[in-house]
Amino acid sequence: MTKNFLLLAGTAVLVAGCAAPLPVGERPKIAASDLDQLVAVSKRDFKARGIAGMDRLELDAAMRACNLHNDNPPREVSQPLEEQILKSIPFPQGSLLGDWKRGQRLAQSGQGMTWSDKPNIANGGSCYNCHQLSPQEESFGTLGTSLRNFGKIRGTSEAIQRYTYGKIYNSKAYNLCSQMPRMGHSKTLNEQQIKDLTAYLLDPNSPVNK
Amino acid sequence: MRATLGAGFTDVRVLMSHAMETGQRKDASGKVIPLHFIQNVTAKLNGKTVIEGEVSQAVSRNPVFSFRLKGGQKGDKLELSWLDNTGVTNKTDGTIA
Amino acid sequence: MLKTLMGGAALALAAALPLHAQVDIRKETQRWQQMIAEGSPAELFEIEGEALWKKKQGPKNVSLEGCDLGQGPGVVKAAYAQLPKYFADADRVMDLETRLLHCMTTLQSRSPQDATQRLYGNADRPSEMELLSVYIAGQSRGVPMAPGTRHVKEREAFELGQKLFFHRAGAWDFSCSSCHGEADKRIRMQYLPVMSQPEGVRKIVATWPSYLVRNAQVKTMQWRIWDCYRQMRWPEPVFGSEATVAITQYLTVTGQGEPYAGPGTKR
Amino acid sequence: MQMNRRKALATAAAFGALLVAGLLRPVAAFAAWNKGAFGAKSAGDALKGLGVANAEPSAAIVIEAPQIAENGAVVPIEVMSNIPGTTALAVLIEKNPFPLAGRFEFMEGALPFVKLNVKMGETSDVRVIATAGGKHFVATKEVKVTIGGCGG
Repeated sequence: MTKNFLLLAGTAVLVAGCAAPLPVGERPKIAASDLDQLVAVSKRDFKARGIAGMDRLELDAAMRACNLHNDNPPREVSQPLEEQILKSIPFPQGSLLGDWKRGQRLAQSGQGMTWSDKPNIANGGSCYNCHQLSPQEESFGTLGTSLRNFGKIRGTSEAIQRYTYGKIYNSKAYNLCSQMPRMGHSKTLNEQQIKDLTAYLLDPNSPVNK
Repeated sequence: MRATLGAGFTDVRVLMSHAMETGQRKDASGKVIPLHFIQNVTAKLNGKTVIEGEVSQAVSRNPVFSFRLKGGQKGDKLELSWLDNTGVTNKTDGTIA
Repeated sequence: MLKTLMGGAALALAAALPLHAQVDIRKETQRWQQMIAEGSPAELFEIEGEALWKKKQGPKNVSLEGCDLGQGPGVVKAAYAQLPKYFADADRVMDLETRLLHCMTTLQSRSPQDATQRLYGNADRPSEMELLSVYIAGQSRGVPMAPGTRHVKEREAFELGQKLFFHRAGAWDFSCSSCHGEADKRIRMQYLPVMSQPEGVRKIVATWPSYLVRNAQVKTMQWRIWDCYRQMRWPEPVFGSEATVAITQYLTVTGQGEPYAGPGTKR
Repeated sequence: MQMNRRKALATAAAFGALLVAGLLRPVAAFAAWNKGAFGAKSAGDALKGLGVANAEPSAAIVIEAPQIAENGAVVPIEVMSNIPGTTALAVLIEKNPFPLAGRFEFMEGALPFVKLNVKMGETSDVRVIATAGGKHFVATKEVKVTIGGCGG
């Protein structure tokens, strides 16, 4: 597949006369063949470095579907995948609420998972990069929704704990093409860390809910 | 250095290449990089000192200063010099354009 | 040191009154951006870059002054504003950095290893690539950005870049669009330009390469893309690869027409 | 040092300005650096070191600085005094480990104006002292230093 594409690219010719305007500002439609091309190009033009291996360029069923449908796949595509992903989340037994204070530090830290990070550093959750949480932290991103009063609004029932833990572990279980990284699935955060973040979001004593 | 006539004054902008080390930074091997910064900046107009500045390590790396001189005429001679904490000194001359 | 600075910032903010109530964050950060651009030391690096452009190097002991950046051998005036473009001698689309590498390995007969051994410099010693790039880019000040769009390969590069821009992969499933796809969004307190739209990307392509105040370094567009992919948790893009040039081509074509106003000064 | 001199000279050349070779000049050509004031760890001690007491608040000191800096490595600060007879301006960053960042004396021929870039470790008041006719005046402005980008 890779070879094929490369050969094709090698046979280009000059455009004669005036060419149609390039589709500036548009979002391109991605066919299955385009996706194969993009995977091939990324495997050719990127290289493994440090902890960032080439396996990161492989697309699983979820990311394939999102890339093919501009992050908006039809329900018949997304629903079975979401159900499948939800079943794959290894929910721990018992309470899912860890220590909100540790969770706060995780929410603040944006480190980990890049090729310049050492393998055994403590990864952060990068939460504040995209979300508002505690009113005391003014430097928060807005790519994600505000999580201010997350637990105050929802309570701490078992169902809410499961949803919160599951969403952090693998956001794609609830919204296939969510832009939020799959923190547990990608092995960015471990079980205890996700519990701590769940507590940060739900614990009534957490500044998120004050 | 760039010196241009403004509305009733001459704008003088000067760039300096200097690390302005705070003495708190560490190099790749973990060794503390010693304090190294410009301490004095002097501006002279036609040979006469018009500004004498003293600065600290808080000035940013590769310092950029702007000053304003009264009046000033095209062709007037400007001289900017600095001295750092290790005794290194440097001088730039220019004319008002 | 930088890390310490940032840690301190978080604590200080925590103690302050609600910032959103007091000031227009967007307006004030733009004012900071404008003020650092006015007091920019980027020119210091242009001068060093010019000296390197004229420095005789390599087995043939020749300078890069005979390098054809697209406007004829040795022409640096307005060359950067017309890149990326297709080069017949290499039969591919090249951005500035890729073309400079080409000239180092052909004109100067340097080995690819020699030319690429230190692509990214540091505050104490910028790389040859970085210094050359700021010098050459500076020679396009005021010239509207006009990358090549007529050759089939230039068009293919645009289309590949456009698709790559939206392609999600990496450990965190990010594409360029994850952060640069929606208007008025921020990471932490920094507003993100929408790079897929002309109004979002025009000023961006017209100000790289740039001096970054956070580490006191001059950096090129290749670096910008490389560091984005690092933070996207992808593997490392190969310097000057077709994919990186395609993204630059896509962004530059999208932002074409903007008079070049760099080398810029950025956070 | 060689490098520095070459860069400074080349800069002058780039703007078509006349240039003269840099010379190693005797230290005596510069005023003594006020070690006491610059080495002070509080703004109060720094002011003592400068001999400033009872500075009077003045709206005639104009501090032009962004209210938010996305990075503390470069915070541009422009200071101007409209107080007649101003002969000196001092800039202090209250929360820096060594608050005094700079002090400038303006002789006949210079306007009491300076623009410089400073490092700020954290959100802080910027305090400016103007000296005119042997009296001292003060104005302050807060600059918030924030976390930008992907959290470092």
